[in-house]
Amino acid sequence: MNSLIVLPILLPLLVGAACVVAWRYVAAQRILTLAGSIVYLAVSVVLLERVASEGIQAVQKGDWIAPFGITLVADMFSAAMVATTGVVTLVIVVYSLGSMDRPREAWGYYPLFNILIMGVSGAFLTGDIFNLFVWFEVLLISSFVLLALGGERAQLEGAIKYVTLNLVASAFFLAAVGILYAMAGSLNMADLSQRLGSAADPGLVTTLAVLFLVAFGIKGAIFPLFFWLPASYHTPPVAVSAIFGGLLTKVGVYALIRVFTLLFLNNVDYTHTIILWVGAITMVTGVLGAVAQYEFRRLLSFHIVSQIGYMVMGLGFFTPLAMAGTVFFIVHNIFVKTNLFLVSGVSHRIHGTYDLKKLGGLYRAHPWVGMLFLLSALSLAGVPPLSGFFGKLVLVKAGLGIEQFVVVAAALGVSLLTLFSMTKIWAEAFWKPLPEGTETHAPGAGMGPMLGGIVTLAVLAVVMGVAAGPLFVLAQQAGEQLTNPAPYIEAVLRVRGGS
Amino acid sequence: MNSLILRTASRFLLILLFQFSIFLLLRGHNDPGGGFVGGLVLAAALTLYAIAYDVRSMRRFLPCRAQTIIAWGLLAAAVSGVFSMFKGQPFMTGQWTHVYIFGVDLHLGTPLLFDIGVYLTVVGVVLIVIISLAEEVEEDD
Amino acid sequence: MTTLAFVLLGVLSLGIVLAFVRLLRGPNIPDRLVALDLLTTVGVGIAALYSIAFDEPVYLDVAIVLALVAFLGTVTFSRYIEKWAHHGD
Amino acid sequence: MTVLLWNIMLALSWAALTEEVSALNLAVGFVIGFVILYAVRRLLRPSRYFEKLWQGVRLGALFAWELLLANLRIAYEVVTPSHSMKPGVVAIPLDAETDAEITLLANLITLTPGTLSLDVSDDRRVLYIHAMYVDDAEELRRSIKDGFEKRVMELLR
Amino acid sequence: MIYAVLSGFVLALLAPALYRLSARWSGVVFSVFPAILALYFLSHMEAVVGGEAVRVAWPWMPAMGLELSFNLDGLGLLFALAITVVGTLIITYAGSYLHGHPSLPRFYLFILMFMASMLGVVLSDNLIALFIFWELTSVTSYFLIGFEHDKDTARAAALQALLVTGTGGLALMAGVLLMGQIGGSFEISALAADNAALQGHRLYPLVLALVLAGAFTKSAQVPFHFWLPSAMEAPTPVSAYLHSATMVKAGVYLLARLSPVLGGSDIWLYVVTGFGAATMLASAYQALYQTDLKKILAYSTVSVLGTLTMLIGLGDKLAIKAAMVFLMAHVLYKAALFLVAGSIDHETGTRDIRNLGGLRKTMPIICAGAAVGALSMAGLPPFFGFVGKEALYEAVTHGNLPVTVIAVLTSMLLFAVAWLAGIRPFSGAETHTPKHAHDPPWTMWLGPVFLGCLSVLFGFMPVLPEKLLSAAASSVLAKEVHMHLALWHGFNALLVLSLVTFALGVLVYWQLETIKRVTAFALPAVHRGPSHWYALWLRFLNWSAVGQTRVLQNGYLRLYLATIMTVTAVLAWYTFLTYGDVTVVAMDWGDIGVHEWVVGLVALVGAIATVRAQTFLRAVMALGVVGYSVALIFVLYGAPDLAMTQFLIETLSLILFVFVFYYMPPFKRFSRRVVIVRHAVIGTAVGAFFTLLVLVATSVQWHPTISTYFSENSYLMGQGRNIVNVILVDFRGFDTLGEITVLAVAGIGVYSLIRLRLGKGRGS
Amino acid sequence: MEALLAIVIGVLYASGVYMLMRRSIVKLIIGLALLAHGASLLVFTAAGLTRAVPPVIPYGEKAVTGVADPLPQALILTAIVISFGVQAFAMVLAYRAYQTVGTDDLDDMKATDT
Amino acid sequence: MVTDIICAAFMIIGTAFMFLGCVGILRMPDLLTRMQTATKPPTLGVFCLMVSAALYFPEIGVTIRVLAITLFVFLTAPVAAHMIGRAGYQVGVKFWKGTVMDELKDKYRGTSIDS
Ligand code: NA
Ligand code: NA
Repeated sequence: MNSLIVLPILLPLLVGAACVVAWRYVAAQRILTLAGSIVYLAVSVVLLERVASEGIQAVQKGDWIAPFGITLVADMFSAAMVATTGVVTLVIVVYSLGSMDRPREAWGYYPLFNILIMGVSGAFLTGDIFNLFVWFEVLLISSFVLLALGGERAQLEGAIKYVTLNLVASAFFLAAVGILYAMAGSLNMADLSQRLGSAADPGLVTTLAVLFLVAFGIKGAIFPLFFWLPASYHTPPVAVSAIFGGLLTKVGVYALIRVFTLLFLNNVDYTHTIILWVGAITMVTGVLGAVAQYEFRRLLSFHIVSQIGYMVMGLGFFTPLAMAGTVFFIVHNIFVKTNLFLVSGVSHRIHGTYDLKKLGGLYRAHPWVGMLFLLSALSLAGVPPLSGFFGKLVLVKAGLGIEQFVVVAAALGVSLLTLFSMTKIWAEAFWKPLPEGTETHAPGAGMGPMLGGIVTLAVLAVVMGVAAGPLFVLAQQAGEQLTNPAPYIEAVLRVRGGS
Repeated sequence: MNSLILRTASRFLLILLFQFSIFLLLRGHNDPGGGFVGGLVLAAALTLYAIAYDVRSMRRFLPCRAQTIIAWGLLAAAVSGVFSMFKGQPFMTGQWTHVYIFGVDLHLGTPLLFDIGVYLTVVGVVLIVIISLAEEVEEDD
Repeated sequence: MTTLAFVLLGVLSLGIVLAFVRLLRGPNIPDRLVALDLLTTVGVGIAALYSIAFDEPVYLDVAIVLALVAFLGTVTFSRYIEKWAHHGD
Repeated sequence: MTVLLWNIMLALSWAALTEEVSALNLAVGFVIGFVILYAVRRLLRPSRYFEKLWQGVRLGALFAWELLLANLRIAYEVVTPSHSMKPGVVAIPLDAETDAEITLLANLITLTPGTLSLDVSDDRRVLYIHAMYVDDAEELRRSIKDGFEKRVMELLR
Repeated sequence: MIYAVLSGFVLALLAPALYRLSARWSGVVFSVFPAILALYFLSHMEAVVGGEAVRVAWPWMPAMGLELSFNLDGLGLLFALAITVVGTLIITYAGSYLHGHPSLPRFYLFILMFMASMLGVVLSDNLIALFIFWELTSVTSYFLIGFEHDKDTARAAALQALLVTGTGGLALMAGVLLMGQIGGSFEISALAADNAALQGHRLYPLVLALVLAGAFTKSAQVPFHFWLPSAMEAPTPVSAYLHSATMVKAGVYLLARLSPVLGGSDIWLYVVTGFGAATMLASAYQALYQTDLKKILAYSTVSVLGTLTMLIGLGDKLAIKAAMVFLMAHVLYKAALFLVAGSIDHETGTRDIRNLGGLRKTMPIICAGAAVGALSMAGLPPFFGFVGKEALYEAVTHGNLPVTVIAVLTSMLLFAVAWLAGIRPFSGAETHTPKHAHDPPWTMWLGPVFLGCLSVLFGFMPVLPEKLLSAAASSVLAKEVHMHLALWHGFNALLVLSLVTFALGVLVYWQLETIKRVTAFALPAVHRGPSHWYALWLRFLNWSAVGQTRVLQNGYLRLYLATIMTVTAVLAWYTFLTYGDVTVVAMDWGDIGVHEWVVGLVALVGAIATVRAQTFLRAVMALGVVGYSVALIFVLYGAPDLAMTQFLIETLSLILFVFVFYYMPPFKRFSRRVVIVRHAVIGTAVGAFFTLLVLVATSVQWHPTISTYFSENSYLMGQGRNIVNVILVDFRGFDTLGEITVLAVAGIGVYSLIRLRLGKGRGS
Repeated sequence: MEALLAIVIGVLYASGVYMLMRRSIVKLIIGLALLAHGASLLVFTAAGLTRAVPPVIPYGEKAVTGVADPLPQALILTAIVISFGVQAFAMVLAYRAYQTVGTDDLDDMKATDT
Repeated sequence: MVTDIICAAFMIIGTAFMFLGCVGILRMPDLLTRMQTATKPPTLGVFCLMVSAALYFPEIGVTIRVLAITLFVFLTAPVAAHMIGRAGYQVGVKFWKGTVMDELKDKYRGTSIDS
């Protein structure tokens, strides 16, 4: 059992290191990475199954009892995130095989990618607040490099903003952890949950909560801290954009949810109200940003912000139903957002541009690409019976349940504008006749793997809709766990390592 | 434009500091030191050498590419934690053993392997950074 | 002995202030560099006094490292100041 | 060099025997060991160890003396309000040839307060030093050549 | 029944493949499917008419109350038949109309999907399921309206329809969820059975408003009606299907379906009736001004939708009966007329009535179909439209006078409109048209003729649909009703009213231009208004989006930072001052030794010197001083490992600084003084907060720290004396593993970033 | 001493934040370095200071009390090394950006936003 | 007892030399004279303090470390001084007005840098 929780972290590390050893042999790196991501997916699915059937799993790294050692915990939320990561990773690896350019492959793309996944998994699985910081740094530095790899001007300019603002967030995060330790004397999150619950000065806990909110808020790209995201996400190669846009931003949201469901519960009226309204404003500003864009990936990038607002809003509602909806929404969004970026890569492959004004005619020439795009785009906009609808449905229901009408109205308005901008992409890139002067390339080799990845995720958007019932049962489990920390704490603090 | 005095001194210092770094690495578990500090000292010594001579001369000391050192360091650190998993214990549970070589009782454990991994990684990283940058600058000399 | 070490620690601290003033005043980069070098050397001395004052020899290890880095830093800066000078030609 | 090792071994044995491992006791052990080794030097293979060690000690003594003297002079310079110094850069022709010789010489010069090795000429024939009291440049050159340089070359050749 | 609905989706997905097998006769082939469905629904007729509802359910998302539950009652059956029968005709028609169109396979895909969705809407008993199908109709109609997507206008119309119905859809979603939440179930039958809880709830007005927003946008009620005429960009089969029999009727269906749940209240009465009445009159009036055949039909459709809405709003037995009859009549004639319009367009190349005339000679069969449709629409006996109109008059005269007046005026206008659309192109002299017209193939006249026959048949024998319509009305009224329909009611007030209507209608048609001139002043209000608002709204949306983005995402990193830091400072300070407790802070200045003062102050002055440094090297040196001071602080407080690491790292950082910035230009002073002051203030606010936080943290310790454990077990269990190192490599070795990974990646990153240059190379 | 260090930390954060907001990319990196110093000093100070007793178990003993808290030290060590790596990368990034864009003025690096 | 006195004496002398260096760097008029005062007395100071530490801790480990530090400092301090001096000279740092001669002038022509 205990190896199961470690593997999602260890496996990418080993594969990544092996790829560095095989620095000159790109083919070997490809095979290693592909094999690694297949195993990762298998492990993550088994883990999810285990958590679903046996409840929260925890393992003490190094066999040091909690709260002294570092605990790895897989509750439903974590396990779902890891499984999602598994799927997306495999898809992106396959897609990369077809789309990544040779120089980047030869200069460390695969090792970096693996380490990125390692960091993401670590962040999802750790039960220790400082360890979370470390995994954040792991995924950040890998993302820095992936973002800048290639050194094109736009990449560098975007990367500077991305790096700077994320490092600021890290400095805040570290400070917050330091203060937390100083006052509460522990780093284990389950332990901290108990300690903060009985803290002598709840006001100080609230202050600390706000500091965490800012730190994770920057990393998660909420209003008004999101600037780095739209500035950078559209600059690297599309596979990188996809993993960033799909997966990476959600880690910040994950952390936000984790600490605000486990640690900072002593002044929910204040903290979660801020979160709620910030979520609402985030989704509105994000979607308005998207409306203003005429570049495929920029538009998608702004939508990331908007949908993060949705997730944060769910946290702000903070009911079991809302949390279940949030989890469902996050998983859905990872698949769908990743896929939209992947589709943008196909259109780029064909017409050499991401500019919607220069694109066109894709529907007539490549109807299947059009259909695949639609599945994801409509799902993103929350059109039934695709995955996005159900996330939206649950969140809206949760919001109505606690009569947050204004926020719900904003959420619904945002989903309309999302639909609006998705149809903009559709109308411009797919429906509109190809403008004069835009060149067309033969898609060439590599289109197979690219489409393979896209089909997988598009099918998942449908499957998540059709099978929303059973999947939502899992999400509900996650929602219950997130709104009632007792089982989490028990799983962490009671469990001794060993098997 | 290089200084004869500096060169001569740095040759001597390299040997001295290499030894010192290993000393720091090995005793780190019981006294201040350890993989980080040891690795940084060696890296500093090599950096000094690179400054006194040039990067190309410094690279002659490396058995392989710097990134390979990094990779082996990472692997060593990661693998040190895997042993316990074969015994059914959680990842990174310390395994200790006594080894008798030439009548000396060596107390060896996976944390030491881990520290060696750290040491190698630190050395590799500092070197790769220095090499990249120094060559970039030397290009223009 | 400890008391003496404490007193001398105070004296060296004052020395640090003096060197620091030079570091701030310059006027040239090499002047500042000398001050920085001196600061680290005084740091080595402080480490020695500190280990006596607190009966804790581990600080001597810190002294070695400090001596090493002081040298490394000074050498690097000097080299680049020279390079700078020649680059300007 | 074997003899040096022997000497160190003897010093350590001394420390072990007396059950006191301290700097002072080790120094005592070293001296005692030296005496013993000197006494039995015929049993050993021919070695310049004793000569070299002697030269080393002499160089050390010279250096220590110069060091103390010059430090005091500088102390005087620093604590008195006026500057009585006459600084200048002086070129010193070198007889020392190897890297080690030149470096050791230059370092010794630098360590001695009042003089500072600035640079070695590209052909390694001249050492430029900065001195705080250049009353007479020739005198300075001579004192260095007869002092440190001679001793260094003795020791290293 | 689940299969009946869902098979449409499966078939839709297979359509492109099936198309290849059928090519030439694809329309006929695909029409078999709705025909079979129509037969299937007909087979349930007896049971349904007998008062049994057929019900099946499949749990989709039970936790959310979402079940795929289908309930076939009278209302459902009426609509299902309309959908499938008209669908059969439309698909047959489209096969010829769009013959050779490159996107024809996808047309089948979307139209079949649309049909299935529509069936889902009218058969679902579960509100969420209904909503899902509802949304699907909006989305599929987007693709159908934008079918000719090479045209800008088609894309714009598709978007307009989607946005308007989508907005309503979202309102409906909220309404549906609230209904379920308040009513405790999402099953309409369950809600209808106990509507008191819902209608008595304080949120009832909100629920109603939300649901009505959905229904009104979908059914194109004023002022949301503008999208429907624009949607005439769609190919004619689409218009015929969506905008006569199906999609736009969904709103009416919803009102009918939910009237047992939400209806009966005063708000319902006034709002629904009011909107309906306004719509019927306003759009009938607008129809007069149209010259495009399809637009005329579109506005008349809107008018009918208004009529139906109005009737449902009235909600009494007569009104509901009238609504059902009128609805059926409309389906029959409007689909026929659209198909006729399509055929004319197809054959002559134009739809402008000003250019059309005398087609009776060249297109006799079409002419016959058109005539029947138009006369039925005009409400003339013996067509079914007359029966419908009679029922309408009967209902409104039992209502109130204003409604009656509006109904008569509307009927009068529609009379003229019917003439305009259905008679005028065939009468008079032949005109010159882009193409020479003749009757289209049978597949294209089958629809109008079949529907015309039904209009005539039902007109003569209204008893035929009587049972079905009774069953439908029963569903709406939630009680058993029986209606008796007859062509001839005897000579009564209603007949007089009809005659007046005809007379006025003839007058209007005769004096059309005069009337248009005289009443033109009212046109902008109803016509330009809403679509103008839509355009304005789009422009505003775009403007605000661009403006907001330009302000927020301005590209200036320092402004981003300033924003973030200001937010941090304000939020943090506000929170602390509101909830925090400053009295916990205990500052002790007495215990600081001289050397400590010095080290601390050197760090402090070093930081300031770094900021104030005029050159790069000075800044780096000052930074080095800060770093060394920090290391010295580590020395002073028992952290030798840390101090060593800090010394080494600091030095290596300085070296890197020097390496990297060797060629960088000298510092420049870019910022103006005011900016500098502003930034200094922001920095100070943030810094002061951290000072405060540290003071608080050092004064407060709620719980003992866990580190005692490390001190106790480091040697015994961790086998090491240096506790920090044991923590690093054992207790928390996982952190270290991550940490060296960060280092490794950074190293590789530097290497790759320096070496790999895919851009244009060095710019400088 | 905590009081003095708290002020030092505040000044470090303040100057770091200030430097981040300069237009010169070099100053930006320096700002990050200051921020990193502030953060590590913060963790160190907040956890409480113990003078001169390093957390090392003396030879011959099995446990120790009254030493400086080892845990924050380990955390800071980790954080220091991490920020070294990250900063090294950030520096090179800045350098490459300067090379590619041709200026160190951040105001000339906003093409990706607008 | 004797050891204690020697130890204290070394400590005082060492500190004095270090402090001397600090005063010197502030007082001396130009770079090279500052270096004369700032690099050498402190080196001697380190030596004295190390001797003092070696006497204070009667452990072989400390002795070895003291030896290492001393060796290291005596090896590196002059090299560092040489490097700074050379750099200063090359970048053309101005000499004190009382400087009597410069025989290195021919090798480099000083380049002034922005400091
Ligand atoms: Na505290
Ligand atoms: Na660590």
